Amino acid sequence: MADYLLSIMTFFPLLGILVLLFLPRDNGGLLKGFTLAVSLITFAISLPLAFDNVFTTSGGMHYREFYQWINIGDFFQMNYNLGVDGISLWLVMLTTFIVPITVLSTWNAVDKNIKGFMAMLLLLETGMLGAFVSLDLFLFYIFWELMLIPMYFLIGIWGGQNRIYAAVKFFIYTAVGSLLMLVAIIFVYYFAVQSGAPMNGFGIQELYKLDLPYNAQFWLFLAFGFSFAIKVPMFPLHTWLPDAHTEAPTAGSVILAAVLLKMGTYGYVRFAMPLFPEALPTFIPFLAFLSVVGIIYGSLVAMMQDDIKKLVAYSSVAHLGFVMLGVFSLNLQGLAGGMIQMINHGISTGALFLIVGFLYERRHTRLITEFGGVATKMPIFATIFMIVTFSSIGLPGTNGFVGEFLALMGAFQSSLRWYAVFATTGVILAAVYMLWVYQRVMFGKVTNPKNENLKDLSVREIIIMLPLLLFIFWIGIFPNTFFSKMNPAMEQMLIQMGANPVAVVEPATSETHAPAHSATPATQADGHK
Amino acid sequence: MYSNLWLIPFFPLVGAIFNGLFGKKIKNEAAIGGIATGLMFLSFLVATQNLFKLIGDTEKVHELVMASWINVGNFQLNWEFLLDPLSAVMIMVVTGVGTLIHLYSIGYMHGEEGYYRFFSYMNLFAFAMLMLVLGGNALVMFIGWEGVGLCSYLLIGYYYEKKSASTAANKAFIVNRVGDFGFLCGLLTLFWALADKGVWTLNFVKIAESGHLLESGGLLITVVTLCFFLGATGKSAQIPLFTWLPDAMEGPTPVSALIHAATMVTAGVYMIARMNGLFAMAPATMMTIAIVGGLTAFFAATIGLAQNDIKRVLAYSTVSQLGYMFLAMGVGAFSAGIFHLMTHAFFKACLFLGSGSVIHGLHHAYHHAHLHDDPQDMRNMGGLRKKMPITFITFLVSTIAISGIPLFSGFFSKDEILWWSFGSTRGHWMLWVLGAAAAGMTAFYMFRLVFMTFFGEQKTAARAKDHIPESPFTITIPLMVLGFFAVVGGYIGVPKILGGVNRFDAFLAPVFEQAQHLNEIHAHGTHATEYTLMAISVAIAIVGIFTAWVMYIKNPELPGQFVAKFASAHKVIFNKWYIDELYDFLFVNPCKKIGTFLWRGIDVKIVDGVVNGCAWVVKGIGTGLRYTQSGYLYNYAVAMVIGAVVIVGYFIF
Amino acid sequence: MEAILFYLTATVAILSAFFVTKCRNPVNSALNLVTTFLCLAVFYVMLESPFMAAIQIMVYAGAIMVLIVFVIMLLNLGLTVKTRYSHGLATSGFLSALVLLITTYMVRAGEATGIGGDVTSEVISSYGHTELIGKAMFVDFLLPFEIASILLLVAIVGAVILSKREV
Amino acid sequence: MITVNHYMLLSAILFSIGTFGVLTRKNAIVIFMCIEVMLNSVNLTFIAVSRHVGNMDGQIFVFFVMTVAAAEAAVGLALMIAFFRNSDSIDVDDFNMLKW
Amino acid sequence: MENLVQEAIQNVNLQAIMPSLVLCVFGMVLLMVSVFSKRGSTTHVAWLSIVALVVTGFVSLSGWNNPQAGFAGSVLLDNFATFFSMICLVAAGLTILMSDDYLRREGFPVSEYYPLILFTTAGAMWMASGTDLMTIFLGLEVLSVSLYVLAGFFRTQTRSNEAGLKYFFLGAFSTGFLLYGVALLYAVTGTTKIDGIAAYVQANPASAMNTMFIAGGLLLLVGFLFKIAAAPFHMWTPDVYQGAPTPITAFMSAGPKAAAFAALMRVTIVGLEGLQSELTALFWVLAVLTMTVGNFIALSQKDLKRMLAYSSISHAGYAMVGLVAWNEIGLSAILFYMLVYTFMNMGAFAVLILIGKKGEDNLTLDGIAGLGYKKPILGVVLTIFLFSLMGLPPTAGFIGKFYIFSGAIKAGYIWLAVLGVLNSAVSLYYYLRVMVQMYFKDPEEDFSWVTINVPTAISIIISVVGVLYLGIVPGSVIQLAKLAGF
Repeated sequence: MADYLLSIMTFFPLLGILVLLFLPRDNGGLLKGFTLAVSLITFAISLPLAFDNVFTTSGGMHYREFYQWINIGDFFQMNYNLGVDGISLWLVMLTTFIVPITVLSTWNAVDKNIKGFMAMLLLLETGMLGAFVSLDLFLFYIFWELMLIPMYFLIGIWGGQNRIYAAVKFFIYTAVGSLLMLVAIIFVYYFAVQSGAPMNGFGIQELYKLDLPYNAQFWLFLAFGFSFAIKVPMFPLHTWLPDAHTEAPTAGSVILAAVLLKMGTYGYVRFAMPLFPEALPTFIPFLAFLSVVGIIYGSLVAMMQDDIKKLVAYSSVAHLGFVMLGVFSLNLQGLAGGMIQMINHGISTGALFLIVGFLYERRHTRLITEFGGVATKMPIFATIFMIVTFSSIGLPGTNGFVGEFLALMGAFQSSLRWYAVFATTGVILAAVYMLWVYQRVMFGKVTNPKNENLKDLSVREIIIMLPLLLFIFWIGIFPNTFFSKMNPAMEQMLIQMGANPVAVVEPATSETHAPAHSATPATQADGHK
Repeated sequence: MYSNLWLIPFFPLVGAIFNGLFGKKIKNEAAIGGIATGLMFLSFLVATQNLFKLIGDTEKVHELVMASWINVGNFQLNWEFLLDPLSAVMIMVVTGVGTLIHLYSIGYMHGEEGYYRFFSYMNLFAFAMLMLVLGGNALVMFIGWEGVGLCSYLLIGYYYEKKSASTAANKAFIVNRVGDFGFLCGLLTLFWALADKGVWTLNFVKIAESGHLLESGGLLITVVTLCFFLGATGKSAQIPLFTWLPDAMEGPTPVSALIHAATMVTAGVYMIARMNGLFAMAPATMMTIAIVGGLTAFFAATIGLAQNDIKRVLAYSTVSQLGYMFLAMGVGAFSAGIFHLMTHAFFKACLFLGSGSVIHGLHHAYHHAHLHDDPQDMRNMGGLRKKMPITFITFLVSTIAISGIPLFSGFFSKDEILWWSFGSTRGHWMLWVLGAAAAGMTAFYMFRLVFMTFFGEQKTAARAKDHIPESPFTITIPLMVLGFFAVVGGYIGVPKILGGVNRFDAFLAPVFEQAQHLNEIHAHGTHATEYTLMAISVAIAIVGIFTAWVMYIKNPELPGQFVAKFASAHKVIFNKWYIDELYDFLFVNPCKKIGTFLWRGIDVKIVDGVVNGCAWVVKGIGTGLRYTQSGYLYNYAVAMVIGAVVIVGYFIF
Repeated sequence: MEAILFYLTATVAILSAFFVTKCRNPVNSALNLVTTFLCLAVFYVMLESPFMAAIQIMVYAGAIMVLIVFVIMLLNLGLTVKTRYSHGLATSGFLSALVLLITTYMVRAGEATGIGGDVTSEVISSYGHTELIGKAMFVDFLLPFEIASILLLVAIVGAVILSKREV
Repeated sequence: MITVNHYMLLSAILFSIGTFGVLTRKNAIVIFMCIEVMLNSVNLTFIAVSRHVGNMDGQIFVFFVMTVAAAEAAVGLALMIAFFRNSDSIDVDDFNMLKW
Repeated sequence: MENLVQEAIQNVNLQAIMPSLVLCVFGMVLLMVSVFSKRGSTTHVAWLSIVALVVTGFVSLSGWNNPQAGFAGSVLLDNFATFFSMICLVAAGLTILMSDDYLRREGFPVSEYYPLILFTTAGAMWMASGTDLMTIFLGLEVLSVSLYVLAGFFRTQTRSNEAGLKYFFLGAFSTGFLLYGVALLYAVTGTTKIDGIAAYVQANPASAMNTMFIAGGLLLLVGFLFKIAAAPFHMWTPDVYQGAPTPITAFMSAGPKAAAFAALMRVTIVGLEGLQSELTALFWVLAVLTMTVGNFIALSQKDLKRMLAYSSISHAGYAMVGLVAWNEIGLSAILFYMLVYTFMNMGAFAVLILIGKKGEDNLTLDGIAGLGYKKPILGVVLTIFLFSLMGLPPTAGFIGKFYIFSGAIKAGYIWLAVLGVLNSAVSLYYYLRVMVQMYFKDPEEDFSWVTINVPTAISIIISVVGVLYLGIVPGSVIQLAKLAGF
């Protein structure tokens, strides 16, 4: 089981689709229940990863799976090359964790073509998981593109008024970036082949060891970075996001926010930065600048939105700015902050989208002006919304704070100090837009008669939110659960990025270095089996 | 030894969670209030026990590590508590005053919707505040720091159906966040600065130990401390971030007493005191703090002169008194500042609760008479001393205390601050002037308040006049206790010059002495000077009281004439120097405008415009090219010939 | 002598080719085309390829032209000459001039370097052109020849299908 | 002395004239005839070059070009007739149902 | 005379032409059969021609890894030719499968249709296997003449007439250029054999500078570029594709195009190696131009057949990238790409055939609104084909593009690859629009006329399987393409 864990996990949803196709199309409950079961089983399959202590000691790849897939001699080789390390671990967990929640959230929201919807959700899950566990650039690219398709349909078929525009925009926007990345991937491969470096298909671990000339790294980083920047999205490549989020059905928005955006940031951490470390210093000021602009810009624009969902969408731009800033600070604190902020954003913004979804299901509008005084009618909802709001603001004790703080801390310790100062203003702005919207929606008297009969959250809806709330506090209070498994991998990654992870002072941390180095030959051996 | 320290914040947390989750089910108000108050009292008991233990202990600084929190590389952060004399004083104030206010609330909040919610928030606040003061490192402190902001937000917005309440709540939180921005910047810069020297820590004790690694008076330390100070101004309502506090009076009165008088707003003072070692190393910052504190004391007092809302007067008074504390911090009188913090907690809480009692009574009366007059407007009051004797007496006592009349607690603390501001190595006589002027005004407007409320004719509408009751015991008992402390609270810190031993100073000495010593901060001057200054300040206070008596008792037409004469000045003061409007003009409106511009202008038009423009151009080119496909054979043949000619021609020529 | 014949015939060929493009009446064009074909036949003779000259006349001038004229007559096009029978004169003229420029330049600048084959005038006169053609066709180019038969088959079938009246 | 270049030049001229005709004429049959002119010019080149080179390949090629011309003529004229039946015209400007 | 016959027989190598021979024999037999069969009954001819194609397929495959030359160097049946022959056979097979019902629906059940397709395929095979320009030329003509007929096959429909005529005129016109090119090459090298030309240039490097040689080579290419519909010789494509009977459109976009690529590749790579630098520059420009023109114009198309026509132009552009690369990967990628393209494009056309009404006026974007709901299976397969055409994994189209661009990048043509992928990004838009109509719009019609007949269904299934198989486990076929490449 453990040997094939990643494959089973990745393709289990696909298996689910096969069964799903033969279920009667009219029985919505059965379809949803089945999908929920599939996603829960997938989650269960992935659970051993979260409890595996091997990640705390070694930053290398674990749960490796390696098969030759396409091998055309001197043309190219692609391998089915899976593995997971501390960096992808929690993103995998986040994915398997969030999908059942989204399935639950569709219970009343989706009534059109349920079978298709569920199939798309499961397909999306396979795509996301595959992208996180791929160690072969080619395989990664396939999963990366595979995610696009179900998301396109989710937005386009089950979306709102302007869904077609949003879906097509989403698709083409992201595809432009990823196609350029494809060129870069191919280039790296042939460069490596021609340089005679030991290769293992498009395996990134071998590609990490490449010594590309600066000029090539520059362009390659540009291509990779561009693609990932669109996905993140970084200013000014973000305009697909508000549209996609606003039009997508709740489940789509949640997954988009929680996982799909992480593909971009993950891509930076896993591919763009460690593969092209020499180009990194050239780009970092620029990218950090964009991140900071994203934080401030996203916040200011979010502030003035009249559609709650759009507001949350723009807030994502700001949040991911923190992630990127942390990652670009190239030290352990910043990277850890960025990584945990990815999870946080997934949880908090996912929860916000669910919350907007709850409102939308009840009132079929998301305009802030349509609401007001909802707190009187929906006290439980108000409480949950409040907690999530503060998590999103980054109140200490909630998850948001840990991520933001570490990201900023990392940035302050790096050359990005001045950027970080400006980024910190995002802390103020986040409070401004979130509290303002909260006030306008929840507080005040019920002025709109349509809000008189709002029902508070149902048990199902509370169940959806509870796990998210749990993690909001868990990460806020015991983030070490996560850091302990991320640290070794992050250190190794930072070394790969050409950065000194920490000025090693205490002997305690130098111990964790040792396995990081020794893991390298082990993985090399894996590659040639 | 001090391993039960965690219980102090833990009890209120339990109360908060319990009431928050199950309060709605419990219909019994007494049970809800009782649980909350009881848990606060338990916490108070533990705090007292620890205080006495600490007093008896020779080792004055104790850390308690609970668990590891964030552990990333060299950055290792724990959940840890710190008990030293400073935090001991703070926990006593918080739990003590907190318990009383909880008790008070049981009666005061009677019949309110969301009773459980109120107590849950109050307990949560107590928890946060205790985390703030007990936090062993800057981040645990920051949890409390933001936590009190959150609770303040929740409690100000308690009447969330009122627009003004929720707006005030937002304002409070957001302005606090501006301060937090400073705090975070300071913290992160400090961390980096220390990490640069090889010390990876946010632990207060370690920071204090390694503060000397930084250049004293250098740019770095100045920036760090200024950032921290910005944080403090936010939390403690100093210039320029004081505007939220008067608005915060939208919350229920116990909230004002607890949060916006006794505890939360003093967090900034506490924080500076906590980091005194760093601040002492940055004279420029210290001077800034002193000036800002002095100015705040002065300006808030001027605004207080003209307000008619009973709670707003108290709010400006609070701002003004906080200004004193900052003045103290700025001139290096750390223990004096903390001393004033404590005495202020007693008398200001008492004042707020007293005003709450008045409001409660009037509200009751209006309710009875079906009137909708504003129960907080002093112009509707008057002559209440007979109706509410206990309230009146405790209120009067506290007013005397705040005015700085000798033998009352406020006198000792305020006077020590004034003395330091004059005589400290970091002081200046102008600071003293500011402080003294503020003291005079304080005496004036506080007595104006007393006179308007309790003396003279009853101006309450006739129907309600006779229905003003004295408040119930749950309200008056806390009043009496606090009134008692407002009188005697000062005696633990009687200065040497008045024959005391200043036990308070001595108790806090381990925290501040080293920094004061290292940076040569001490007050110097002859006893004569000190006596003179003391006399002057007392005189000023008495003049203030007398003026108030003249204007509001003896000759009630005078204020009207006065206002008429200085109409414009009064208008400025009445409208709080137009600070709110200024901020709206400077920050709020531009932000909104920029936001709208960024969205409608940049985002939609330019950024998205470029994207859609690309699509449009591509499509346009496509449509254009499409018309080359004319359907006429001739054109196709021409294209082919052109193609062939160009291809062949290019390569053969 | 040869030169005179060449230039004379060339002039005629060019003129008649030009008239193919210029005559309003398609029948006239067709007749001019026949003239061109005949001129080319003359050249073929000059180039010692009598067999080619013969089939030029038979296949081209005979069969194909007859077919064309037949169709012209069938469609009665001779009488339905429109007022504007040509268009794009400027563009076409310019382009054709360019084509002319390029082709002539190419011929003049380039060089027909392929020489040294074994078929010389002597060989032709001793074997006879027809035999040489036959030999080349059935020995060296048998396959193309067979393909040509398929081509003709396809053309016949196609023509039949396309011009049938009913399905 | 008439060299192969003379023939090739002549062929080039004829080729251009053919092109000109294809480009200018509207009548489909005339266009077809102009294409025949082009093919014939190529034939001339082939035969001239064939003699110049001294092998028979070019001549054979001409032979096949003629075959092709015949086949195309058959099919092309059949198409024209079919078109004419439907739209009563073989003006190429009337081939404009399909465009853009 | 005896001698001559002997000599002639020596040159004959039937094995080298066996597949096309089988096909032609079958074609002629089928012509006879159609003469004697009842009017309007074509099904048996269709199935017989399928049999013919299968038999030919086996015959072809038996020649794998067993190169056969013959007819005095006129033909070489090597792996390259076999691979392309297989593509053409597949294309022809799929065409025939989707034709039968279609012809009946459109009221043209004429059984000569099938032999013509077989002859076309035979012509395509000669193009792929010809090593003498004469063979290639005649193969091309067999192919073209049949296609002229097939394009204008619906002789009572003006649209079909027009398509046939346009194709005919432009085809004949381009033949003129091609022949002129051959003549010039012949003038310079004295031979029409491809390897002869190459050998001559090798021996006389100076002739690569000979304007006649350059012009001849380029004019020859013009003829082929016309067939593969490369810009600016592409302009016939949309009109002809739109007007021709849909199965023929599908066929033209796959089989003959592949054959033209085969000829083009053999001529350029083997024969015109001396012009490599010029030709790569030319192909570079033309590839970009072709894909850009195709994609950009397709954006504003409403008619699905016409849109796919433009898309096929752009795909020709992608395939040309492999020629620019001029290396083993790029060239074998063309083989692979043409195979992939056959499956995905013909599959898409097959779906269109099924959903078309008589006359096919409903094959517009608006006409397929809500198709995905009314006919879910057709919707899904069309979606798969469209994703493949877009080049998204895990479909064959992705692998094809990857393979092609790999060649270009390996050869250092990074900007070409970038322009290529940007182009395919543009192309996403119009493919997505089809899906938008299918899934994001509510159905306006009930598509009740759509009946799924077995042969077309088989062709769709084959295409889907092909697209997915080549998309997920393409290794073995890429291996074959590698062996087949030069």
